[in-house]
Amino acid sequence: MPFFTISKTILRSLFGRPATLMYPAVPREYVEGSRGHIEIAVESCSFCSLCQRKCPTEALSVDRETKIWKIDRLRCIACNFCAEACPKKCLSMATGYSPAVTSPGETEEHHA
Amino acid sequence: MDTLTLILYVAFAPLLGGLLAGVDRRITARMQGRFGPPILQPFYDVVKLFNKENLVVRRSQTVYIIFFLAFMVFTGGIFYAGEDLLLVIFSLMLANTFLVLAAYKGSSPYSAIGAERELLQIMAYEPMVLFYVVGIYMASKTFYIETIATTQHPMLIRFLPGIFLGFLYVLTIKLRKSPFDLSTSHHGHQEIVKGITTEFTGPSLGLIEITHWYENVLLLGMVSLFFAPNLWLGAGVALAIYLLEIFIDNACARARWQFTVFSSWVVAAVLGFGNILALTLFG
Amino acid sequence: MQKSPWIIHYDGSSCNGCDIEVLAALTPMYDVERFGVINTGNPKHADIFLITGSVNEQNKAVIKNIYDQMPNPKVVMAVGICACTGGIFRECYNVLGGPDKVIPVDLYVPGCAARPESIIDGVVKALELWEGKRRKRTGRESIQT
Amino acid sequence: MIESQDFRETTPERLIGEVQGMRDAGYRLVQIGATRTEGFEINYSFDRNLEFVNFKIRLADNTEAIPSISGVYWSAFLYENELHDLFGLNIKNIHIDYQGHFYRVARPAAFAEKPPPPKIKRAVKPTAGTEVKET
Amino acid sequence: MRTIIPFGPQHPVLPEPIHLDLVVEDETVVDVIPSIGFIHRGLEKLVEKKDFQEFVYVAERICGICSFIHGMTYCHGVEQLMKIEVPPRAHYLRTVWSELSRIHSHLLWLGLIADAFGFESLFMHSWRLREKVLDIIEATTGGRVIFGSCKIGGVRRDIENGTLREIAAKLRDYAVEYKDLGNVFLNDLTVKRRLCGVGVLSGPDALGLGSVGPMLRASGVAQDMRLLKYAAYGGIDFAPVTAEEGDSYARCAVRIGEIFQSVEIIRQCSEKIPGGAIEIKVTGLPEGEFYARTEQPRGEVIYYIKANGTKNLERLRVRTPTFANIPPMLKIMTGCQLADVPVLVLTIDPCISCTER
Repeated sequence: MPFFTISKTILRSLFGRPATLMYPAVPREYVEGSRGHIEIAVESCSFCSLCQRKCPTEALSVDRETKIWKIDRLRCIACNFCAEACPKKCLSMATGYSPAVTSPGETEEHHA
Repeated sequence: MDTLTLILYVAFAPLLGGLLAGVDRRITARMQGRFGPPILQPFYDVVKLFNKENLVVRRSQTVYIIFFLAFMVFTGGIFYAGEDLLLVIFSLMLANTFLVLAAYKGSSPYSAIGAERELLQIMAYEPMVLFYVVGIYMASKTFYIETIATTQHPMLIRFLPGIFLGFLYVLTIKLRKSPFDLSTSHHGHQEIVKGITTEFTGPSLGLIEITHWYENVLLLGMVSLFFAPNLWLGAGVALAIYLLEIFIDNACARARWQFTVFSSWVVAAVLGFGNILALTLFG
Repeated sequence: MQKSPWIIHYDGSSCNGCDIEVLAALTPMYDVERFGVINTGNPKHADIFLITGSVNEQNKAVIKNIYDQMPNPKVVMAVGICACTGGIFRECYNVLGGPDKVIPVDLYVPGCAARPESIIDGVVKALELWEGKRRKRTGRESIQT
Repeated sequence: MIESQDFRETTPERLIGEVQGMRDAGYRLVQIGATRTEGFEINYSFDRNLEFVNFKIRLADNTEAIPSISGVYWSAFLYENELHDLFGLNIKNIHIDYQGHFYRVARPAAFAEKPPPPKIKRAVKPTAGTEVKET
Repeated sequence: MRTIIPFGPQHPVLPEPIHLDLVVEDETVVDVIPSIGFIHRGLEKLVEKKDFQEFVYVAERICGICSFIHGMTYCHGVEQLMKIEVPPRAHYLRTVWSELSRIHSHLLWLGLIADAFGFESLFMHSWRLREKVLDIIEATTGGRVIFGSCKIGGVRRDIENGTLREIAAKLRDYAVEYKDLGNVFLNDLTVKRRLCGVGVLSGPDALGLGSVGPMLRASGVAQDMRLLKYAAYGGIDFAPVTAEEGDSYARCAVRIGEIFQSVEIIRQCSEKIPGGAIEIKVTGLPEGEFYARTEQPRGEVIYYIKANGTKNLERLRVRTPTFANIPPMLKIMTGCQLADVPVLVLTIDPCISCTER
């Protein structure tokens, strides 16, 4: 029938369960390996600043003197390039994005 | 049918209309595989709109919108008070004209085209609406709604099946449902943005929304008239028809204006006029 | 609590990733209409201005224009890294930076591309900001009258 | 499989004739693109059933007049306006000439600028960006 | 009455800013004047600042819909210049991801075109199905729209053979739903009224105007860059999907056909994929010039890469399918109905961020 060809689909949807995941009432379970945000195990960091040089968006800054590793979350594109480059393997990609903020330019600091 | 129903209509039609809109949005969402908004969402929307700034292009816009609302309430009022059906039809048309005028005042190309399309829609459904009045008169021998609704006689639908179906066809236009949501639509993705309502903000838009609730309740009342004097059955059928319209809305692409106008006229000619012809010949 | 955020979405100069995620947030899996969100596409009806991508020479005026057409109170939400800081295109010669170079931005949602979950969180947060602005506005009006 | 790369040299004077020949032979215009070298290079690419042909014009600078091929391939007007706006190339008689309003850019003819010398930051990169971890 | 209607750059039907000035007589469009540049970033010039390996990240972000194929084409071009032999397994993985992105892109397009002709529920259902493909993509690459799984010399992530077969089986199940959806697009009368005979482009016209991809194939020209046998397409058995009518309906039919074709290609890949490494070490620097051509969901994409033996490329030029499809779009829009404008704009499957780069 050339009319209402979508009937089957919409009626099945009407009486079935909606496909909605109900986030945020139901927290999202991310699949393993989903690229969300970079985490650092700062105690094993050698502050070699290789990650800083590899970062395509200059989101990272490493200070060898003061032993501070900084990230600007509003710059990070979660490309995983730093984690791949890290010689100490102290950077890792975690699932889930960092939350929304109301003011830009705040960096997150990690002290050794 | 008296002043009581009039008061009930003026007071409760927005509530019923808003609730219907809420149910509509929920069912639509479910048909689309979504969870959908709360049933009371239309009310939240309107409350929000009244909290917004009213940006107007010309001040007369708001005046026209107030007239639109006032005439719609008047139209519904005389319908539910059981007055003259002819008056209902013509003042309904007048109310819609005010909306068109308000949109023309918006002086943006989108609202101008929206207004133009609204006029085309009026042109499309008006013949069928006129047949509706004539048919009801021929079957009941009166224009007075109160008499039609309360006198004991066989149900009108037995004489007017063609007009009933034809009226359903144009009801899709009046309820602004797909495939005939040309001038504006509830799902805003349209080539003319929001069409006729593009240039209204905040409170004005809220008034338009409330007017549509009044209008929808009036239209469903007109459907239930086919089942007079069994008005409870009529109300039930009207609700079922509303559900059917939601289904149609979700199962069709938007038509072009040519198809809307010509198909409505063909429907009016075949079903409406045919029905009247049959009544004249065999009635 | 505000329950009816209508959004308008404008694609600054994003790569499309965030745009389709904004649209995806409207579709069955994420369904932001649960919170009353409608994607109006009409600045005059909108409460939340959702910008993806950075600002360049040509769309600067467009963004300003849309912002000016929105009735108060309104909230501006920058979605995605490009809209927050210019992202990977920051160094491009035609990119000025995030939309905060042109209009005041209230909320920054990170992600490349921003996930629908982030966008939902952002909208929920934007609602609180909107409510604050509404209170401030009605407060100001009552002082004036 | 490596696709064959067929580059042919031509000059602004011979261009229209060559392009007309391609059109007559049933080729499709694939793209027109320019490169900033010491001077400028313009590439005209054509395709016929995956057979890929390029014509290259070398110019000393971007003031030299080049005839538009939009009379032969109507769709060339997009590419030619782009070349004008981004490279400042002087293309004559474009079918639909935007007069430099095709792209509104922060810096006119930015692509005509010579690339800056590599930044210091990149120069000190330990392995010059060629190190790839084995998995 | 002649009026000029500004269509875009902000418009509800199009998520992207394209600006058209429509000269309208009542409801008929008599002339169309496009203006572009709303997304122009000038990213081709970034090659001067980013080294050629890092640039993969930029290439992927030229467009968020065909992201993977952009990255892959860039890698393909550089690899050809540097004469790098990419391991066959990496080629197969690239093919799988290309086809997954084709499925998701075509489902996205089906949703958008449904939205353009006012069929909201069809839009929702198309995107519901698309989410399932995105889940597969996220599970295998870690990203929903920006895959980030391609690199020069191979790929970043492996998919186990078992997982690949599971994906193929899953897609076969989804194909049943795609069929239901395709049935609505191809057989529903209200939809057909909006698509049949709208925006007709003949085969010779399509070639003459330089159109590419489904736009060209819908006019009866069987041209598909995958026949160039890049990545693993040499080992895959497939033929371009074509249609004869050249109208919007034909373009819709071609894209629906390609969804099933992609499902089939992924099945073949899951059976034929060889073992071995997924990347090789890249040494040296690129030199020379090369045109890399691949088939995106929207058609042929061209990467012109010119390198001079330094870390930074001398020139990168990207000619995207939408750019090539704009002239035919202008052609078919002249004389159309105002109501058909969104449909016609969408039938070329516009991707403006690709176009303007």
